[in-house]
Amino acid sequence: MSDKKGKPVPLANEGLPPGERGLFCDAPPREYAPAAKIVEDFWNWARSQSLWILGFGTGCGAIELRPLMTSRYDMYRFGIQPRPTPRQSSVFVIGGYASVKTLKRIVRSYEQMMGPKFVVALGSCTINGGMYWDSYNTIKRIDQYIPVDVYIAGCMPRPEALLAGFQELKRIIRAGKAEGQNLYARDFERYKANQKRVIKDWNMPDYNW
Amino acid sequence: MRELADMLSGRYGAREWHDQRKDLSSVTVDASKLRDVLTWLRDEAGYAHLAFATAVDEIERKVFRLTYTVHNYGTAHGILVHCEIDRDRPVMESIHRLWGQAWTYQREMREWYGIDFPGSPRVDEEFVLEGWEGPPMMRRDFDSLAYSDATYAERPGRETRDPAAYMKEKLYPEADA
Amino acid sequence: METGILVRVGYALVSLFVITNYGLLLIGSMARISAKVQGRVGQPVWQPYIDIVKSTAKRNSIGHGVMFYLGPVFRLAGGVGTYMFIPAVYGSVLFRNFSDSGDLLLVMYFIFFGQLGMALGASEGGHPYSAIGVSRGLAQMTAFEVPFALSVIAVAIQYRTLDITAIVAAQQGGFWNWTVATNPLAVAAALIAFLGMSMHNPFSIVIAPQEIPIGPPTEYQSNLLGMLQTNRAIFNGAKLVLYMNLYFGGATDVVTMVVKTFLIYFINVFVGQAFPRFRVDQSIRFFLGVPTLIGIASVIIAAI
Amino acid sequence: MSRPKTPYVAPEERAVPDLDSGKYLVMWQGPNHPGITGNMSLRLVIEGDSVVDCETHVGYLHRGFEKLMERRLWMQNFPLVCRIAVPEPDFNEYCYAAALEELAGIEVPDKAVWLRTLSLEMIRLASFLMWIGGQAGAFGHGTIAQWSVTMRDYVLDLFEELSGGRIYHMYIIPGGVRADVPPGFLRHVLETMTVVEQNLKDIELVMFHNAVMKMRAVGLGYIPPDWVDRYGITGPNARAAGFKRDLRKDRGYLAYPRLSFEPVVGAESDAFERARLRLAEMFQGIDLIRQIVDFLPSEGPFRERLPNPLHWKIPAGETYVAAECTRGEYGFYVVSDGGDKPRRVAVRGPSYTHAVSVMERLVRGVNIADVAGLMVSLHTYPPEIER
Repeated sequence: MSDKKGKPVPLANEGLPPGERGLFCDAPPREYAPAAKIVEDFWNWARSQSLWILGFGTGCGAIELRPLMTSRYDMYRFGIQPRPTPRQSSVFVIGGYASVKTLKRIVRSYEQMMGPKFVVALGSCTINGGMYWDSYNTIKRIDQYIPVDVYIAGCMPRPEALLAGFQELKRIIRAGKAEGQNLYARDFERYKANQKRVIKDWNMPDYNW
Repeated sequence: MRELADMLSGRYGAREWHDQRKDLSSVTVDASKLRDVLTWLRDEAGYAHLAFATAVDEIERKVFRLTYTVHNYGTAHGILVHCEIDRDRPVMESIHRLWGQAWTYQREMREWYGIDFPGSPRVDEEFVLEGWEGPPMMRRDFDSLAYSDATYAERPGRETRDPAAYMKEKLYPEADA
Repeated sequence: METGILVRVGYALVSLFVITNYGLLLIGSMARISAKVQGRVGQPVWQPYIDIVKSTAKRNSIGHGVMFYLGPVFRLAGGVGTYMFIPAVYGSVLFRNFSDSGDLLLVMYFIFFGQLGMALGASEGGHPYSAIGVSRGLAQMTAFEVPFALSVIAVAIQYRTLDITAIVAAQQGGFWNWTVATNPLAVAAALIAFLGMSMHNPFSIVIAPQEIPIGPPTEYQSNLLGMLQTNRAIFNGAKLVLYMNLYFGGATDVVTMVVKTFLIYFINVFVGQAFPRFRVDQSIRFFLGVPTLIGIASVIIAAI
Repeated sequence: MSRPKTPYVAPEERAVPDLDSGKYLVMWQGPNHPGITGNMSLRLVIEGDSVVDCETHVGYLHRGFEKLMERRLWMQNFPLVCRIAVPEPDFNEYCYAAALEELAGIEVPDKAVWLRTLSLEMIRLASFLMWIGGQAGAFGHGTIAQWSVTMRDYVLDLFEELSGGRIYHMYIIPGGVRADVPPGFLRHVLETMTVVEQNLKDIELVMFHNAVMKMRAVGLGYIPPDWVDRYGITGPNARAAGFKRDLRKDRGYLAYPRLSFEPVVGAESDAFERARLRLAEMFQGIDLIRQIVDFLPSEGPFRERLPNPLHWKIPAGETYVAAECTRGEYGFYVVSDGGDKPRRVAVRGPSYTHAVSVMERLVRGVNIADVAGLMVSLHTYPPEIER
């Protein structure tokens, strides 16, 4: 916030002051080839059975995560549990509409997550803007900015729908199709361009993990 | 209520007293007298609770109409105090010393309508928006849909219809014929 | 003492393998018991295994310097070291570990060695929550150290030795020889310290998700996190075995060990589900109050 | 137990700490933080373990409701308003509907009045159940959150039966309510109330007779009584400071004048007192729901006929309708210029004062461990700040 009024912050990490260079990565993300078939299958099974959700309630969909965590729907049964830090979590649940201000945090949190990472987007508003199609502050398609694995439609999706969505995510992971991290690395330029088009005061480094 | 209305008009030249309900009235004062009126209402008349403050864009008359809502818990009566300021030079006196929460409302009006409140804390900081480059977005001449279409990518396949025409077409197709 | 050193190393590895699995299953089953208190079904018992495999299977990982990598290594070394110098099952060759080489003071040193190593590593991560978590952890550690140390002193005075095997040997022969029967005050002080040591509520101030999510391990990810999770299982097992040996008469076979340690760990869950979390100053004040007095009393009783 | 009070900091005296001195640490709490309610962030300046300065940053959930409403027909706005405050959408619906009825001069049938009251009381209970889980969770007691959120789910089941929606009910529409009670519904309400009451007693036992909880919450976030008017504090936060202010009594809207209840008033004004007061209000809410079920007329219309909503024009005018929600005074200020769309709709959420100005003052001198608990004890909800 403080550097907003001052000089424009250089975008690429080469321009960072020397003191801050060490805080950020200085290489663009790269794609990771999957391991040998049988190993990767086993790992994918483990990944699908241990989904750690980043505890970041980005929108009103977060209110249905509470019942999901608690005893009525109990997502722990399926190996899903919340995790407060992006470094350790593997699933990012976009809880509905994302305002531009939140999108900035979403991008940052997403990039800080360790791969393979998965994104579940809740609600109609992440798919095509939903109810806020003419709002000046909410984006309409979240998949323009980060890769999305599963959409759960509804306003808002019920906990049962969320559970079904997570089962679908597990199926995708086990089939080895949830390669959001590699997609992001492959189309890094495009995603960054999209993000910068929307986030007008881009005051963070490009590689911020 | 009558005597309060008389008192306000006598002391501060308030006008257009209107009783909307038995527990809600509205009154209009000059912008230069607003702080005095609010101070008097707060300290002398028992209207100690500021419920909210907001602005309405009267683009046709080229003014912003500000509304300060004060409430008296003793008599369970609220007053909407209005004042009007020029839309082209929107500057208003700050009341952040009267109520501890007033500065947030003023910050909001500064960002949403572009009304300046000199001296109000953090009034020039962004409030809910970040990196906003367009005009103050709650003004009537800001078109939200055009901005949204120009800025945010849309997923193809979404159609927007006029509800009246669509209903007519779907439910009463014979009405046209 | 006639077994060769290589055979003993092999035995120790087997013993380590057993305690790792036992620790993981213990964590899993305790999570399930907590879930029952909360009216849930809870995660599968084998969930900790999957979590570790998943953490290890992460594709990329971020480092913050040499110390950052060494943090989990120190932690794991602390866990393994603690376990290696405790006889897990009294009289068993397989589960003897290296208990004849060190004594109680060495084990106590290892318990805190891991914490200190983690403190160095986590601070390197640069996250403010890590730093706060580390300072909280060290502060609380010094606090619960006092009743625990007093209790250990009482035990040492009582049995006139610091050798864990000798302490276990002295407690054989029925319930009335256990420390819990001969010096209950020492056990009380030690169990309260144990609550702090295992960081369940109300002493979960180090990882406190609602306050400093989640303390020292905030920046740890991927295989480093997997290492921390493995250590958690070993370290828990080691502490439980130590407590069993010191206060509950040790175990002569694996089944007794499992039953006793399970019940000791159960106290944690029992307390943890019923209380909120202390603030850090309240926690320190708590440990330096009644538990310390109990510890002093136990030393006096043991001395006279 | 003695109650130490947090030191009083005069509101205007905001000493800006010298960040370059190296004595302080700037820490962001939120938006990605489990200890924050909703999606907002606090910029804390801490010295050692205590907070020296705090700035709130809101706007992560700004959707521009008030602008969108100006672009939609009066009736099209109706599905929009409930989305402003997610845990208790019914207060939005009621305030908006009541403002429209007042401007358009529509009388609501008696049965609709009772059903509206029932809906508001049920959502009040649900919201409080969510809150008590959050309050216990903020102090690290996850068990209570597990119990109470499930109880809330049972109340949401009732809403599903009544309106078809779990979170967003869109039940209170201008002119009345959207549907009559389904058969057997009232029996389900009473059964659920029995279950919830039983569970609340358990929660009271575990949470309010808990030594550690008392150590944490007693004396935390003391609001001096003279702040109440100065900062526009309303609802349970004001009542815990000793003010007998409850819009249900003061304004006497809906069926509340016909129900027998007394506002719960506290005195100590700290986090523990506020929690206890809200618990008492939950028991009171259960009692009110039972009264409403008793009084609910079985016959009669539940909705007034409205003009064609696509061409509905409302006469020019302005009004401000407030209701007592769980957090305090919830109000809608509606201005009509005589057209088919509103000229201006402004929402007054109680969190506007509680989460921004009051929070910034109260948090000074508080241990960082208590920031989350303090924030939850004010019962704030960000979407109604930024809309």
